[in-house]
Amino acid sequence: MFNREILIALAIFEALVLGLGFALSGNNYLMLLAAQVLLFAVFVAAWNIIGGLTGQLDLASSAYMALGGITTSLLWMKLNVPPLLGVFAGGAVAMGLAVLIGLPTFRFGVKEVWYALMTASLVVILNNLFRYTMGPWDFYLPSKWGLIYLRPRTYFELFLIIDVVLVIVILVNVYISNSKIGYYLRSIREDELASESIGIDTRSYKLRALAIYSFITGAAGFLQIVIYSSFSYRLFDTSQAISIAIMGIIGGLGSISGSIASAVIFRTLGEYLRSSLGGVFPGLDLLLYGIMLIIVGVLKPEGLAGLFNQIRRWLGK
Amino acid sequence: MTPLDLLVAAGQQVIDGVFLGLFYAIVASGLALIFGVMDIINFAHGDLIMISAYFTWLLSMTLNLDPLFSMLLTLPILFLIGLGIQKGLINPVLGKEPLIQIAVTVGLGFVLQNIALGYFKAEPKGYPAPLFSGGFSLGPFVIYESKLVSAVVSLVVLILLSRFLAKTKLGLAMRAVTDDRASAMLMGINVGRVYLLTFAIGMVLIGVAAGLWMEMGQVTPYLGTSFSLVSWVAVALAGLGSIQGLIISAIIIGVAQSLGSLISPSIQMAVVYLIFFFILWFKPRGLFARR
Amino acid sequence: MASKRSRVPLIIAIIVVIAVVAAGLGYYYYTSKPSPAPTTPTTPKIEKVVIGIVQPLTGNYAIFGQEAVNAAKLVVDIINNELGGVRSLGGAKLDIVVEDAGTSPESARLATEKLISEYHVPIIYGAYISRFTLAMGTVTEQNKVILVTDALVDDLSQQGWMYFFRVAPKASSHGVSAVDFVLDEAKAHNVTIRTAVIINEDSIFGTTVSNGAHLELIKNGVEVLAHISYPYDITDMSPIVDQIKRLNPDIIIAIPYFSDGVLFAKTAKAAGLNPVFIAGAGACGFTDPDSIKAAGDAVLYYTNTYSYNPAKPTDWNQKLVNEFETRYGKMPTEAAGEMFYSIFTIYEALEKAGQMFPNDPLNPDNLRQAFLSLDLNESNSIAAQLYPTGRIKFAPNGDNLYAGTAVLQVQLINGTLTSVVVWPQPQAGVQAIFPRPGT
Amino acid sequence: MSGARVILRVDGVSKRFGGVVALDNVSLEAEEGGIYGLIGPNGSGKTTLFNCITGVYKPDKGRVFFDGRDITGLQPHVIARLGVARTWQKVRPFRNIKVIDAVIAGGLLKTSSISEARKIAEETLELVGVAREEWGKLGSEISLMEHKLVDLARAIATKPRLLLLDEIAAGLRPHEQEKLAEVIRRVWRERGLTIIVVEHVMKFVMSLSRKIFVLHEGRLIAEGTPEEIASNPKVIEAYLGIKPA
Repeated sequence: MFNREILIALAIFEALVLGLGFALSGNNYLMLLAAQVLLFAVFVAAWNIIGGLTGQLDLASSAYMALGGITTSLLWMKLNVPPLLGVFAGGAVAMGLAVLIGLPTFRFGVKEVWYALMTASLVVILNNLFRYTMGPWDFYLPSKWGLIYLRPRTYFELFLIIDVVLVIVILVNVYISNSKIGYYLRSIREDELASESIGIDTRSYKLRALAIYSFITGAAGFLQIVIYSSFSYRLFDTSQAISIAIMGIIGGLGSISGSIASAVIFRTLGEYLRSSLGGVFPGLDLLLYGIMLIIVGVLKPEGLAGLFNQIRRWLGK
Repeated sequence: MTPLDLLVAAGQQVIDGVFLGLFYAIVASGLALIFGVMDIINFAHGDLIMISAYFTWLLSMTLNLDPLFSMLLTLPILFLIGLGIQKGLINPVLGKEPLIQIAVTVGLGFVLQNIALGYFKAEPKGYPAPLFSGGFSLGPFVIYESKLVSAVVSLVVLILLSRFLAKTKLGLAMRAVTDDRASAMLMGINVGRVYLLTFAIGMVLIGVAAGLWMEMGQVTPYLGTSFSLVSWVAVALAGLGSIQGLIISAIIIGVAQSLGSLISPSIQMAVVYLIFFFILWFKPRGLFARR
Repeated sequence: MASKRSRVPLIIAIIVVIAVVAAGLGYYYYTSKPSPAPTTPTTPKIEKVVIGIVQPLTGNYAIFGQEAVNAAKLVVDIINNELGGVRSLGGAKLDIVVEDAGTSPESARLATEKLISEYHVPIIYGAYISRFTLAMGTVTEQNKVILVTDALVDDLSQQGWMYFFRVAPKASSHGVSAVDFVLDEAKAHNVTIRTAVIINEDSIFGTTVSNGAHLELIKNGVEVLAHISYPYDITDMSPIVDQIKRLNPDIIIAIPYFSDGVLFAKTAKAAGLNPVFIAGAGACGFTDPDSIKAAGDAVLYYTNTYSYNPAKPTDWNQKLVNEFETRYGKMPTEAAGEMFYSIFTIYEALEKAGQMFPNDPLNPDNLRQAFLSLDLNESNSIAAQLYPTGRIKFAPNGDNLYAGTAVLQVQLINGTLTSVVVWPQPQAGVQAIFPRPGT
Repeated sequence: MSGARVILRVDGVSKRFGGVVALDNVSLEAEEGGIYGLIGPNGSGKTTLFNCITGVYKPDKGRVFFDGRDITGLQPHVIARLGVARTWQKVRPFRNIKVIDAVIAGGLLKTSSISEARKIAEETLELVGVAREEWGKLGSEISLMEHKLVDLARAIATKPRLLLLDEIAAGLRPHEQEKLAEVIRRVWRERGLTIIVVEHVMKFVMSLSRKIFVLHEGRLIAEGTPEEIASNPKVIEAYLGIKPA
């Protein structure tokens, strides 16, 4: 499962992340940014399971994130369930919804753009329904801090928590990728009919991928709420879901290193552009972001992973 | 409310919904055509409408011309722009994975939105006194001239489009490509040329939708998002290959949205998407698919 | 499989990680313990005071943020060049650093952290949208930075924040003012108002304003036939207008955003909707120059409550309006107006802090004292000359005790549609047109 | 060959699409260990029959029995698990996975261990004659012929008892077709499985099969040895005007 190269790569990655974390720990701004970047990487890495490995263009990441996060928060606020436990319930609720969507969807072979649109409209539907029931208000987390609430006082500790989650998600990805389910999911991504004919129960495997992805996203959703320290129906955000999928695509489908790299690079770059150019030229950051998407899409569809491979080959020769 | 009141209320919403639906049909037609013929997943559709609406507005204001007429001037320009976009952006991603197409078109959407924001700023732009801005009563119902006109114009354009697809050589070629790309190539159809013209014609339809919108409302850089998903929902309901199907689907959406607002305007779009959701659940090929 | 191969590189990698962790932890605990963020420069001579400005410069609200930033630049230039900076601080100049609030509370919060971490600003102004401001407030409180806001939602002053001030009138008072204005005029014109319909876009702001209006209507014995919320990006207003038409209320209180306001006015006109009066509250979509341009005479006779009175006949207000128009080619609207009086209030607070605490004027607690001790009126302050009610004094929760709005109405003056102030004191030569002609 | 047990029995299968009858009451039997040909002009229903056997389509009428068990209407992956493997007329290219990984996915049907599946995949690739240096290439980097071989290897890696090859030679040059026929014969010899080859290139089938079925317009019009088929007037009539191979 976890061969030497992968473990070493992960160790080096962690050394970099932690080293960076310590170096930045004096600067609240950069620390908060780093925590957000890592959390974004968590969502993209989770998406990689359904989008990258399985090839289902899922645009409902923010729905699972919001649903899981809100569930965890409400369990804490109403029933006093500490979020350290509550996140599992949050993940389970998100997974429940996902499976409910996945069962009929995968039976009828809803694919490609239709699956994308179906999941995108799921976000809109939940957004509207939650707005209808919660109203426009923001709901604040209780003023309690501590590890069992997954709510540390400093950004640095939050960064460490998110880093742990990221490592877990990476390990899950690696595990899946190198085991039977991973081979099957990649086969499904390439061709569902051919996969069926070699004995793969495509519907069941797609459901499994969806369940794992939605569980992780739902459980990690609470961390997003911790960063906001409040929640509202606005967490069901179409553009957030789209950008998570896009990061996964740019990273290179199915490549865990690529998707994490693209999450980190693009999220950091986006913040840099917002803060350095947003005030001077409104919208320039998003404009450049769009141009980059086009360039990557047109010229380098294998994404960053393709670039990595090219560099690797070039170094090898 | 008495039952009669309720009936009148519902009747009014159905009338509004049908007009809205016919407008949605023209909004979605460009997407349906491009998606059908070229199999391109275009997430920038709404943003193309948005940018075309700015064109219309600009012409209307500088020439002091009603959007319905200035629209006619924008159409040839949009045709040319369509050729350009197809050559530069769409051609390279033809036949690529859907995800890549989505990435590129989402990128195009970002670019268009922020060019509009930079150039036109965020204020809504509208033509202050369109020709058809009044209304009249029909029994207990109100008829909005602008909506009536947009419904009629879009119906006429769609009928023309359907004639074009059925009668002209190019139209037949486009249909052949929609039905079976491989056979169309074997039949000697120049698929590349068909694609080019399809996108350009799609842009013209987008221009018509934008012009009609400027007769009714205002444009902001973020108008596109309102139209993108609705267009896709219409295409999903209709399935590919039938303009009548598209019109009926769009009317279903318009009426659903309009009736949904009786419950609460805040969730009217949720009603539309719920219908979409269930259709995909149970009839993933759409209601009127030909293939 | 891997287990049979050499483990040496793996062990090395693990050692590297542990070393980094250990070194980092040591560094972290060594450096982080005594670190109250130094917001006050220790040098006695203050060259300049940097004010952080967080405004939405992208996204749907960019229009307001852009105008506010323009206004800030103008005001700061005037303070520095014409008033000689903050005199009690030895003529220290004001400087502004602008950050885009982006499109989410997340980015607003990042922007705030950046201003504090990298510019050590003592005062931040922002961020128009209440959700963004809430996210900022948790940061500014923690870091003891003064937050002056142009976000109007009532909640903000109910968070128990110490370093929070709001000169502008809060949201619910917009709703109250709109109702009071209509009922005042109705009384003056002997019109009886029995029924009303409220419509609002369903953001926190729209909902808060509309709730204020709702309560005020009930208090005055007006029956609210319907209270309809809708999303601000609505593209079809006719279902709502149809519904109002069937209910046939005496008045409509509308709290739209921008595009939806124009859309409502156009649709209402087409439907022939003509109640006794249509009053907007916090409704830029009715009276702002850009919406008049887009809506044409559809918005004729519509009114709107305004956090700022551009027609206020005080010297300083006329001067600012003129200079704004000369520099940017358009009338200042609410976003600019709030910036005008808020920056001048900050300026007066800085003057006060220099007088009260000459040794440490920028200490957050001293600054807070200076803000709280302000009592401004039109004769002693520029800020008050710019404010609709002409008085500014802060309650302990940071709200202006004398907050109030003006009411603007779109009228046809010399053949052009113009917004004029009609309430509480109409501007020279103008009167509210009430009820709507033709009713 | 006679006397062996029947592994596949198709019993009166019909399938229509809209108004078009694709299969009309087709019945045939295949004995274990045999190698069969299924021929017929374009559109005669060969692929439809394969699809009915492998569960891609559900027949409107009739039943399919595999090894005595009724498999009519089962899902494709269930049928594959029972031991029916197939290849596809149009190559279904995998672009973004490696040759070896594609075949491993096939091998995983009978084992959950990646290393065992890898062993199976390596044996199979060697059996069908894909050069070792091709194994690490991505699907987008190999030739059509190689794709056909990998497709075949992937099917064989599932360790099937019945292998259905749907126009596997289509699009190949004559010398490649010969090579492919040789590979198929080798697989048949070494693995002892039952093979049915669909083809409209008659020469390819004739050289391979012991027994041939002929479909025309959805009906089975003849069956017999290659020599019998070649002289059958019905078959000649059906093929007249069509490309004589």
